[in-house]
Amino acid sequence: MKRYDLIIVGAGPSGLSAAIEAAKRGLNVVVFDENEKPGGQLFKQIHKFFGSKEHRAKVRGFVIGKQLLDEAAEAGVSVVLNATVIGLYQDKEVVVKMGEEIKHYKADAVVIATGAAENMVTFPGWTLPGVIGAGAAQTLMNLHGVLPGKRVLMLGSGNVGLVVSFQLLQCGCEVVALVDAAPRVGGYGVHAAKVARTGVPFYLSHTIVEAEGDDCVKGVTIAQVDEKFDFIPGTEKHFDVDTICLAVGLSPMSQLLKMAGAQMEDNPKRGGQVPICDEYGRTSIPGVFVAGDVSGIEEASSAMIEGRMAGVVAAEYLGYTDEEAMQSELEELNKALDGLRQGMFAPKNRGKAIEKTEEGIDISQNLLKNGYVADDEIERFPGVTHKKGVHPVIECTQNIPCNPCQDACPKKCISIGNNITSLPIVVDNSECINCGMCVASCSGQAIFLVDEDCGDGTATVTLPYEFLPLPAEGTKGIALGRSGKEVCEATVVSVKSAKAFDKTNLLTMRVPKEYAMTARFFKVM
Amino acid sequence: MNSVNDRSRDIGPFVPAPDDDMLICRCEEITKGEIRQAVHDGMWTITEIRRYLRAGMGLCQGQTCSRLVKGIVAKELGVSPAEIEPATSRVPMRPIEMRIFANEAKEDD
Amino acid sequence: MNSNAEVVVIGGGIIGNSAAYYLAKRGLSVIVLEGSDFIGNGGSSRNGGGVRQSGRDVRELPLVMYGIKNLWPTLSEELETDCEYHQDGNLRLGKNDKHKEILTKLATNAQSCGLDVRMIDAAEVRSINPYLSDEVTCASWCPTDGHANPLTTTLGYYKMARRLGVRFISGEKVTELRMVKGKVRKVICESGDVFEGENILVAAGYDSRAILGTVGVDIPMTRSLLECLVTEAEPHMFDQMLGTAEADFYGHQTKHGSFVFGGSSGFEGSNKDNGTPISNAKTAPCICRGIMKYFPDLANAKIVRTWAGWSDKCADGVAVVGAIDEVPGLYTSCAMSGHGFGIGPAAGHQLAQLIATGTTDVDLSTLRYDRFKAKI
Amino acid sequence: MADRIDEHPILGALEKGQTVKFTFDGKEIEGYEGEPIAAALKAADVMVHRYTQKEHKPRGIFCAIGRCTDCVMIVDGVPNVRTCITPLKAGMVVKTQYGVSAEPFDKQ
Repeated sequence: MKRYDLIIVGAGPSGLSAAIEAAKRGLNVVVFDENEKPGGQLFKQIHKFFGSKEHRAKVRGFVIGKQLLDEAAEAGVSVVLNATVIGLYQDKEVVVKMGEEIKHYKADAVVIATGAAENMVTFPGWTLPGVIGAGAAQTLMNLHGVLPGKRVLMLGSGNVGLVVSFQLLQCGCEVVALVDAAPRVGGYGVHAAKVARTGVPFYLSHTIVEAEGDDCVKGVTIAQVDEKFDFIPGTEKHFDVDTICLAVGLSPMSQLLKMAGAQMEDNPKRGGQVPICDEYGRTSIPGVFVAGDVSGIEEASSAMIEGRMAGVVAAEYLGYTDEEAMQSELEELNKALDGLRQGMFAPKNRGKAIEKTEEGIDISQNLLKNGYVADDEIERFPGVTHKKGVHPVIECTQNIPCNPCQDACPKKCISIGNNITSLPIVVDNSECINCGMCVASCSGQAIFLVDEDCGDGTATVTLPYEFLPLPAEGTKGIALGRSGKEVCEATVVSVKSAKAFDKTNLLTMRVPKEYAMTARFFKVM
Repeated sequence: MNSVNDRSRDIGPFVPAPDDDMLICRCEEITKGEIRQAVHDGMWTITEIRRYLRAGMGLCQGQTCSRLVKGIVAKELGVSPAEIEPATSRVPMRPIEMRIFANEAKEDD
Repeated sequence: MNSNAEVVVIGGGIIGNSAAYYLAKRGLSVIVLEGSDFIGNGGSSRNGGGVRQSGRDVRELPLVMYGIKNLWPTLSEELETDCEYHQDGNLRLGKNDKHKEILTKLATNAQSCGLDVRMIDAAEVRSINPYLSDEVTCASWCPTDGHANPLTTTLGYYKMARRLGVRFISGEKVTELRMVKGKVRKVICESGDVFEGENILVAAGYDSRAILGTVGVDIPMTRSLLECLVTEAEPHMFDQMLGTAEADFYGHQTKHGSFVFGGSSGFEGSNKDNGTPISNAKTAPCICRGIMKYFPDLANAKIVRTWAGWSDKCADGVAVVGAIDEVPGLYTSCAMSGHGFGIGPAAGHQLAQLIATGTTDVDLSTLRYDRFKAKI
Repeated sequence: MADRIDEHPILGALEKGQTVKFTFDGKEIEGYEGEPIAAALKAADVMVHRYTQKEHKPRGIFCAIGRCTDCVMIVDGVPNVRTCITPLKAGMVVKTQYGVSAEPFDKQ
């Protein structure tokens, strides 16, 4: 039987990362993935990633996917696609379906990096065509170039629900509402804010009463829920939609491990049924390792580090690296992972209601309830300052591990400091040259360049704009506020697209100066 | 792993609920009411629910409904879902045509 | 909760559950102890669903015929559970003269017990089942055989027994039986729990050997790991139970539309396991190849699940069912040798009668525990 | 093909195979070779892929990655084909699946 040092199941961020580290250390590695394309969910992630440089921050997910593939190829990893691992048997025998046949392989070590599956909720009509998973929406629009629907209601305000809502808007769908039974937005505030300011209403403490339609979805009714998640009569709202998108969490896809006889546990903090493993992914079966969402739901950024860890420990297990070298490498990786596991959204804070930022500032309650920071709340955050001339206004109001903005400014106007989760501040007496790098580099699209008083009664606001068609200079339209409500008329002054902006166009609009601090989106008339 | 589970413990009577006709297992079209009734018939584990009702035994092998079924069974038994052991995972991970499963590549391939 | 009962049944499979049900129906108090976490977790849930008489050893034919005549036809109503019993015959298929010889011998033996089973030619085989490949040249045909759903049948007995007040405890692994004043009485469990029964029925598959051993009774048996698989639902094709002369595969199409097939790689007696009945990478492809030789039309049917189960194989290939006379109060039904499902309702029924009244409708003497004699 | 994204603000113009014709319940539809059958159907506004065995309820795309199997149809005579992961080829005959059959329930 053909034997490899290491067989990896799943060519997503963690699997590829594990493969790269292992192959670099001399292991003979093969990665099997059931999909036609590698990269797992990375190829559906078209937003810029958070984190710092070592986490590939501000690089878009699908680009990271390509980078990982290139690195894997360079390291000599063989990635086999359309290869479905149908079983993990005793003695680490892996049976793979490829084309019209099955193949048996043995491995001295196995890394399971099979990722996660979407959770579902039930409501009358949830089986109607038109009710789809958020992953399905991403697959259709980002991989296959097909609109998932024309009028969509999104259920779920976690990062997936928020990010996919934005993606739907980017490909021209109308998102009629973003609904969550929870009383607070679950995902990053910046993800919520960029959706809210386009005019998508948020309905927290609401959920779906019923999907309507005979053969497919024609409409949906939502209603408010009380603290026991029971509907409050009389609060029903109806929307005409053709698509209902469900983004209600993920569960580890750990079946292969259970099949192989690994000890499992039900761990709600990790998202469900997971193998019992140590911090580096060693399971109860010697030589079988795990990395990524399969061992606990997190972000792709942490999955990559977990993958690298698994690659390193697998290399040590098979004697390709010594224990000392492994320890020092793991220490480094631990630091990187630790960096990501900080802030309000850290795994340790899951489910906790956080009232204040690390700086002691009250969290915007409006952001949590409606998806945007209210105009009267925004001034209390350190990135929001006022001065003459163009200057950055950083509407970053939650502690998340992310710092590309501080490196983006060639004039060092923005500072986060050593603590990666700190809120960015505008450095006193710094000189903004209106280059726009900060706007384009902010993964949360939370930085604006504002000239509050152009001297003629107007102000200019430069905002990140990732929609088509790009409005031409001189286009008249409406400026929308943070809430997505119309605030004033606006005219496009310029639209800048540069390679360094990586598809984030900088749209500058002119508004009456009293709206300088409230106008945050441009809508073509 | 084995834990003593006395199936005579009183879990109260089956009380019909308004959402009993909610479909839970999409593949085999099993409703919430059927699952709840099965618990009262003694099917206290996901494995027994599967064998008795086919919930989670369809084409998707329970990938969509297992979490939902678990929640329903746990609620009916008055325990936390974490205490309910999920069903065993079985080969193949994805449905596979008989002719392909039968077609093992030669050793030297 | 009372830990004493008139009968303590060890093993929550189809035999334990059916015996418990029939005992409770007769008014006896019963406790059932299941070692695993799940009711019906051994061979009862892992077999191919055959309810057959043809191909059986003449020693056990009377018991299985009793069940098919008296119990199976009304079982779904009795258990208020769809047991999916189909009595549409059994085709045991052959492809060559050697197969014909094996099949003819089996048929002749069964006829001597009064069973309607006969050899048929290729044309008649195809008139019964038009989907069979041209390779099939003969078969034995037993029109009163059939199949049922092992999962719902086993759990249906459990449901009804529980409804009649039988106390079931799962995860309760029995380690030892103890004598009290010349009778078997105490049942000691791994958990430390102790149960007492006026009568004790051991129906725990291969584990019965170790349990019976604690009171000095040994039934010569081995266990082998048999494997099955199931396809997705397919359009309805046929209702017969199928087997082959060489036992490459056996199975049927279920009411659901899926096909359940068991089969063999030839390594069943020596396959490795990890302490649980685990599938072997070699077996399912073998079963698939076996099936396709007989049913080319099923080549595109998708396999959705495979599983394995231990079969407790008796040294002489036939079950042990009845009272263990030398240990008063002790009964067993074990070493079922892969025939336990079809025979299960009858075994449970007759054991219940035996325990309750001391008599049986079917003569069980050929299935006695002490029938094993050395070769010379 | 109105439901196609011709140009995406981030992904640009997606690379597609050549245009091919196939039939859905006898009606000719165009799609791109190699894309999932389900994507081609979705772009042509086909929502219902099958009706279920027990309740005869409509189903369509749900997970789009080959897991949930809700989108199965009869493709070239074979039932239960997961259209979301089966590449489209010219001339494919795709039919709504009723239970496990191509025949509507009243004709089964």
